[in-house]
Amino acid sequence: MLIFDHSSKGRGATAQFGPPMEPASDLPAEHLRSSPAGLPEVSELQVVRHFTNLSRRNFSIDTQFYPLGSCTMKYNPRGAHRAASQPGFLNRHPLAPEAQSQGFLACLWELQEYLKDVTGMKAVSLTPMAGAQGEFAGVAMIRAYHQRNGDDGRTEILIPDAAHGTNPATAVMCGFKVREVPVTREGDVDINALRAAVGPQTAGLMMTNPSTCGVFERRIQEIAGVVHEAGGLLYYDGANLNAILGQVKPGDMGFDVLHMNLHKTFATPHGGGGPGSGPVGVGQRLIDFLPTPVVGREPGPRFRWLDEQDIPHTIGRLSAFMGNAGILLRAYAYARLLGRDGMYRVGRYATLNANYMARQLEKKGFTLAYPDRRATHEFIITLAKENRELGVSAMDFAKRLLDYGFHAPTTYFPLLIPECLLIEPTETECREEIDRFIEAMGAILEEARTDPDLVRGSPYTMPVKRLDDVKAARDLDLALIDPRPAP
Amino acid sequence: MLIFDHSSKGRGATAQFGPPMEPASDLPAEHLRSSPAGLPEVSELQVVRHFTNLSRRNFSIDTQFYPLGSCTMKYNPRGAHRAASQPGFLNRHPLAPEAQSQGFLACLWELQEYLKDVTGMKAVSLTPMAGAQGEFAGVAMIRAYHQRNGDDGRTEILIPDAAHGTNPATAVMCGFKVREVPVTREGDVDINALRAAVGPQTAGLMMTNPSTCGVFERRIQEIAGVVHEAGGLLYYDGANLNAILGQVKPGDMGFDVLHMNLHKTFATPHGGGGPGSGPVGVGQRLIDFLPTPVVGREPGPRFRWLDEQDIPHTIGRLSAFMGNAGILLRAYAYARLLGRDGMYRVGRYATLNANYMARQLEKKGFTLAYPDRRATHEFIITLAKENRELGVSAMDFAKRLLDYGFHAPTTYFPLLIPECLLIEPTETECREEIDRFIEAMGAILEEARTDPDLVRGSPYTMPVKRLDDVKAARDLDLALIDPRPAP
Amino acid sequence: MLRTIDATAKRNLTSHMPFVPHTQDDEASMLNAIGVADIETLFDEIPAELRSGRLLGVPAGISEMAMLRLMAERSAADSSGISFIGAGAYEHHIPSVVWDVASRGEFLTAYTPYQAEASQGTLQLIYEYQTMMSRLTGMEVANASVYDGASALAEAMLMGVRANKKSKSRRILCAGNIHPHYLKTCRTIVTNQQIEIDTVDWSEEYGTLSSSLWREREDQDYAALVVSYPNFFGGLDDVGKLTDWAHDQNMLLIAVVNPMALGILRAPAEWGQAGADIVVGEGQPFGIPVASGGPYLGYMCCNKAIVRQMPGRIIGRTLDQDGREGFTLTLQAREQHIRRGKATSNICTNQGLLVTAATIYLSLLGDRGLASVATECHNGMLALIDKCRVRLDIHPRFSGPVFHEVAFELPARAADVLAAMADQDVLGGYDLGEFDARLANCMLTNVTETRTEADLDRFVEALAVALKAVGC
Amino acid sequence: MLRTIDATAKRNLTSHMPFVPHTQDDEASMLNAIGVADIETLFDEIPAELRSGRLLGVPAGISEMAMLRLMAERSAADSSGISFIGAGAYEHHIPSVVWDVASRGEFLTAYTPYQAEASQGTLQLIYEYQTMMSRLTGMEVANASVYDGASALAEAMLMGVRANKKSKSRRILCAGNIHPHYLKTCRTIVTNQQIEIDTVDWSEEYGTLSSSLWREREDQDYAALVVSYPNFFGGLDDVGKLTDWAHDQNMLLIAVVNPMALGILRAPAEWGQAGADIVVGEGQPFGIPVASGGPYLGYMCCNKAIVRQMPGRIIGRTLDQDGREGFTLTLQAREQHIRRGKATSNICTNQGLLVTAATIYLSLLGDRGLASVATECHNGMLALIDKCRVRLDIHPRFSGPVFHEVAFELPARAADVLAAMADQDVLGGYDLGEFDARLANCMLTNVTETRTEADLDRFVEALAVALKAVGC
Ligand SMILES: Cc1ncc(COP(=O)(O)O)c(C=O)c1O
Ligand SMILES: Cc1ncc(COP(=O)(O)O)c(C=O)c1O
Repeated sequence: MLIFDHSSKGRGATAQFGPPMEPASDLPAEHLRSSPAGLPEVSELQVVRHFTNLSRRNFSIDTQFYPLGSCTMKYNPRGAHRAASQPGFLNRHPLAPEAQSQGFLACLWELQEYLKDVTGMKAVSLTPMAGAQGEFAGVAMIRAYHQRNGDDGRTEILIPDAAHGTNPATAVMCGFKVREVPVTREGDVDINALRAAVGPQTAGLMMTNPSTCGVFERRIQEIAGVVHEAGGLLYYDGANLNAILGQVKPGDMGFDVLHMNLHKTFATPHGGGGPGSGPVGVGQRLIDFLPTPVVGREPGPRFRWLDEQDIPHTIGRLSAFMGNAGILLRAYAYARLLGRDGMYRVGRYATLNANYMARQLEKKGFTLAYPDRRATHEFIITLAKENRELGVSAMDFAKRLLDYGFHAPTTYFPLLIPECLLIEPTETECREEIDRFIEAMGAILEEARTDPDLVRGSPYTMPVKRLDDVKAARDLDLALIDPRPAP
Repeated sequence: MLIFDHSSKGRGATAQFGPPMEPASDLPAEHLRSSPAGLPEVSELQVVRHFTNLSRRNFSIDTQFYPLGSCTMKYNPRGAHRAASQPGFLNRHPLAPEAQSQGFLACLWELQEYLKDVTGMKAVSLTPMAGAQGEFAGVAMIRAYHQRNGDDGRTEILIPDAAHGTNPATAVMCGFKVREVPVTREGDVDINALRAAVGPQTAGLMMTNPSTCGVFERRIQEIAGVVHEAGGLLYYDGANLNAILGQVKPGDMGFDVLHMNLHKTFATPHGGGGPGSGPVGVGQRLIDFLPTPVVGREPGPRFRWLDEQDIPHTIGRLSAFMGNAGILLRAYAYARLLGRDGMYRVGRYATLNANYMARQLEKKGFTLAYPDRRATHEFIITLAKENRELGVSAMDFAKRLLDYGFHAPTTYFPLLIPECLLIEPTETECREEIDRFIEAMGAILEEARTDPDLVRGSPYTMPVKRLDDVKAARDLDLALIDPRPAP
Repeated sequence: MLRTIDATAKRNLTSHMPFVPHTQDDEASMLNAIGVADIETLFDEIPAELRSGRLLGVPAGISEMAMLRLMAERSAADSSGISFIGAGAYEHHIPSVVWDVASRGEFLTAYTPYQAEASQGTLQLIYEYQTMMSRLTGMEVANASVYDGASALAEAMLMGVRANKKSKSRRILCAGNIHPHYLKTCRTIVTNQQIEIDTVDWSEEYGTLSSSLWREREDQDYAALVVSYPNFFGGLDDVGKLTDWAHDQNMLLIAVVNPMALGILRAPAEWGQAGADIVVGEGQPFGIPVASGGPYLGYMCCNKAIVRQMPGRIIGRTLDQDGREGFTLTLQAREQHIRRGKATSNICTNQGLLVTAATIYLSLLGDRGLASVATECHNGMLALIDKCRVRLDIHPRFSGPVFHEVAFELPARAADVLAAMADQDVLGGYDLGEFDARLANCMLTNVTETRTEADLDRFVEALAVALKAVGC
Repeated sequence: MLRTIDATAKRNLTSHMPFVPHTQDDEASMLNAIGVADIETLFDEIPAELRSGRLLGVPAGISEMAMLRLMAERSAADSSGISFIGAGAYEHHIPSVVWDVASRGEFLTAYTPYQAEASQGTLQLIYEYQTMMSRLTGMEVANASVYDGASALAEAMLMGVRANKKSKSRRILCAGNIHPHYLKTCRTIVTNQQIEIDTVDWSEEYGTLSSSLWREREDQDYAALVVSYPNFFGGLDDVGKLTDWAHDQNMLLIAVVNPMALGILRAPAEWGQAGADIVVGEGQPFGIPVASGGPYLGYMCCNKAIVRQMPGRIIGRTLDQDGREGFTLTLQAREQHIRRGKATSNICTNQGLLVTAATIYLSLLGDRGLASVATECHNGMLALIDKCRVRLDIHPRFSGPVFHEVAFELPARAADVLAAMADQDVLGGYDLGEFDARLANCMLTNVTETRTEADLDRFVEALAVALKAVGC
């Protein structure tokens, strides 16, 4: 039932608003609503019950293992959530004077410092509101840099073909053309192809390392050399920074600019689709272009906002205020909880879990996409053989896992690996849980062999069975039309 | 799986405590623990996931209609919960000086005043921690009263046989003998039997009105006369005060002392078995005996604790501090939200819902225990006929309701009505929900006729099927023995 | 806006009914189905002269917004500085997980788990709680809570009288150094059943029970001996000897124990030769805020031999029809809803939600965590004692080990000193003059792991200023 | 206790790993299964010279207790008095239900609902949200959020350029009286695609767009006209005329609307003859705290005709294999994960949790509630204007109706007056001198339903004192 189905004319959660009032008489008639909008009219209990029960129709980290590759579904400490929910933070207006904001600004300034250290960058701006906006800021800075150098012919961004969809989409949003660079069968960027692709039109290269193939790009220094020699800059998609947290710094690999996904690496909850936070870090060359606002520190110490007056070449603002401020506070709290040793462990145990799982799945008979490589924090299996021989696809495996009480791994990404599952266990899952997942995968493989229809028909235990996506896109039903109240 | 099954030696939620330390060297060895207790060793994520998933194995008001008679499962406003969770209340030590407690004391004092008004009593003490403790306080006051009057021969408490189990248990805890008074076929106390039962040995009568039969005791004034004439006092079990909130006051009916269940009438959440709060109210005769502490007000106004110095004949303390203080704050917040008009509506709409449901169930073919009476906030159906003719018991109906997504009504209470269900919809349920319940009852009746085994074998959709209670009591397993760590 | 509290009084009743979902149409059609003209008619069995008028003692309703504003103001009025008061309620760190999870609607708004199949969450949780408490105390069994520590002790006394097979006595011998409110509560409750409580005085030197004193009670036929661990002064009585002596005297040994202390201190099951018989106490230290005094939870443990004398709910593990493990209320024949006048107690609603919090707390802490917290408390206390000694020449009143709470002897009336500290927003402790006139110059001060070095220094400074203020 | 921040640095790493559950045995057996000797070996594909040392810029880890204490201190430092600042973020009452339910683990810790069958909760909720937003604005379709109001407008501009079938222009005409940060954000974003933004000035008398001014832009081939409702000064432009004019000029009309205003003000779909084409804005007023600026949510609505140009996630209702209703992500061919470089936007993670809160908020309020809140805000503003007029002879800078926010003209620099008010713990508003030097003596002040009569009086008094302080 939709919340609208609970609605009854005249009902209401009337502890939440005052008695009916006359509309203000000073407002001209042409500015007044002509009829009620048709929001639900329900009691407070109906609201609580409806949405509580809706929540129970979700999988989540708090209820299930959720090995969604590239998405880093790890434990979101409740303490960080509470820290950011302190009344002083929640009630602070974003435009409150700096004198009334020193606590908040101190957190942000320190977070900038930590992020500089873990990335090996020279400066950080926290304002981007998700990974994709961080990418945007980064690529816009690359554009601004070339422009300021009068280097107008640099119209192309190079991107490995395995890259996340936001990379090419971002490049285009920033007015660039995208040129894809192939990846070798070992999962590395094809350096020869890269050499062939660079040129005076190259504004930069966007890549991530470890790559979306779940392996570490071994020749990263060489790649950086090629791009830099061609006059381009290197962009690091740090969505998966957790893989290398405390192990290796993008700045040391030669990257000029990066974003990181605090909602992944720094464990802020994903909220069923956000909010996130995608700070950008830059090396010396791009420092003048950072998006505003940034937090500065003056002797005292006194913290203050830096804006276009302080960073005259800034690419500008990306939001009305300071990005997803509350997520920054959560990330800060998480950073304090972990500390340097805790961060160091993130990459290590995430990697241990992934390698363990990869090997155990291989022993169960699954095919690793890159069997000769170390897994990083994630790895890929390909079910091309199962699909061919048994007619059971990666999607079928994914759906069947739901019945076993596990969220499915990422399916069909990266696109270049057929019938793949990208699996990321994260460091916060314990060995027993990982073993249970491996057992479930083994059991499904057995089912696929003995009763493939069972797997193809799954899931069976969810609130719905497989949905008709084609119908959804064809008979667009994006908002409930009826019942609507009469004017 | 039990939380202990997730345990692994050396694991821990180590953000929550410091590093291992040497035990204090000043403590003599004979005072030190000899071996670890064997608490679970689990990660923070494991704790969150385990208990989140456990919670999902419960029915609750927030997720289901829960028409449990006498228990008043109505909406628990989240605002009241938030109000009581203000830091000033949560962090206030119970022994903080009065000067640092004026906000808290003001709430309690006002709550005392409201409760006096709604019950028609002269004074209220908030300290009892649940209904049963309120009963205890009330009956202890009756005892103290007779004792102070030198009236030592009053050794008996009269109780209608339909009464809640806490009534006789309380009388015995207070050192009284219990004499039961029968209830007529119409649900009223049998006045002739009462007249025959009273005497110089009568300390008092405990009853509730509306009674546990779900009907209003019409001759309450006469009953009060009989008991008072015999020298006894009248105790009102106000667990179900919600039935008459704003409609009629126990004080006006002739009661001398009462308790009320704030966790029912004042909508504080039941917490899976508490906490509750059972304030007592008294008429003039018992004012000197109130349990301490009570909140007093002096000009200023300044609030202060009244204790045995102020109430020298008090029966004394009932807890280490001030009862279930946080529940009192929730009840106070609820009282403020409702106000006088809101309280008035509680009794009225609870009664409307119950009468509607009773009539509709009757139309579906169910037998009301008291078909010729008005229902109050609750009513009873008896499935004696169904049990006889179809072999389907009240318990079977109750269990089958779970499969339909409804919590079962109270079963087999009051004991004198065979195969009964005591049903209390409460005022916060909307008509549609009540209709759905009626439909479900009708459907089960149909099932009972066509496929009684289906009903008898229910529930089917819960985490477990019917449990072996006999085994539970015979092979007592009250705590997990293994695995226990070696010393 | 400008919604003054009484503006709401003017609301149209039928269009503005917080928490009542009925529309005018609903009401009309429901009345119609019942066959009455109005709601008033549904009350026609109530003698008309009894119908009450408006509740003039109750103010008009206000919105949640106005109510929260009011409550925030009241709460702010009570938010004063830092507290070192313990005396039965202790401010420990509460992991955020505890209440985030315990407040989930499915825990918060469920009833007592009468319908086992629809309450496996709560039931399993209580079983886990019972296991944890029994492991901590070393006893075989725990119940699902009683109201609080004080009433738990009263129930333990009643239980002790019932359970003692070797004595028919209705007298209890109780340590004089237990929490005074516990003693008062017990008197209120047990005297109604003609049970007498005698107390044993404490030693002026150690604060513990002086053996000469309790030896005087030899052979006097008591049903049980009650000892507190730590005692009210934070001190540690010789519980081993006391237990053996009690058993020797055919008394049961009832232990009142701060369960946090059991993170490092000896489990009551291991006291003396045979261990304690009944262990009770206040579970508040396990994840429950001090919150003006409640709700907390009384815990209660014993061995299987006497479990049928235990009051309160008990959960058992059993099997369902398909042989699957499940949990259910058991031994209900002890309880009022089955046994009525013959029940072990009248208790019905207990402290379920607090059990939930305590269970989550103990799961997070584990043995290591509990030991760590208890040790930090203890070390903090030692550090404070040291600071007071070095900087102020202020010393504990009693000799002997303490756990996280100590009676300081002051050169002036504790009431005055505490008032002068409170003026500096430091609540320095509990005035022991209220406990016993002999201790009018003593205050009982507590330190938990939540107190930092800076907090302790603040205490010492406030005490220094206060001592000057009262002329020392 | 006495746990200083760096004490934790000394912790034994393997026994003290917050959030990492591995025991030493786990680690050993897992390494064994992999066939390596240690974790270090798993990183052997990384060139050794790249391995980083310790993160010396990051402090040692601390416990949750210490972290919360630190954060409480920082938050306390920022808790100052009462705020009348609006300017795009408004402090409304948030019913307790909103975050109690939105913070449930199943909402809070789920990912984007890619696996529809295991995400029906979030998916249905978003469908309900889409319905509510489309009904409020009168548009046919809403997406599942973009980042915030400002970035929503930037996306709307890009979408406007793509969707305008009648014009190939890459120029946008934008009202000069929109939020200045919105304008800046749009410039940052759209100029990369060679899109130009021209602004139209506002009337010195009314603060609204002067028709003479925008008439000067006739026939200049813009892709879209952007208007703000209310405008940055709280005023109400003649959106009907503007819409008709824009359509006349083959421009799309992009409306930036405070959705709370729609509780009483006209829905954009009904502006002029044909209504707005794209409606965007900041959803923060719907149950989201001002919280230092975020996370909020940008909302975005349009009609079906151009939905394929809309960025962001969109949920559709469909059927499952058994014909049961269900919800799923749809029109994914617009999105980066399918369309990559050809997507309508690069947006991926959006503001799901805030959508959850807003949906619960709107369910609680309904039409009546929203109208009531909007009216209370409005009446409060009128009352404040009146008080300032009567008591201080202070008047609005502009004539004409306002919604819940007003530009006051002061007899001194607003910056100075505001600073003097802040000294009294009253944040009186936003210094309009920062917006435009012509308004250096003006402050933008907001009143919501959370402000009582007493609050307004406090504002007036603080303003009176401040005016004296700056010498007026
Ligand atoms: C590799 C990679 N890059 C970029 C992104 C985009 O980040 P966001 O969703 O925060 O915009 C993601 C997240 O899905 C990602 O996995
Ligand atoms: C009629 C009646 N009396 C007394 C009680 C006892 O109240 P409590 O459970 O709060 O002790 C109850 C509650 O179950 C009840 O329904």
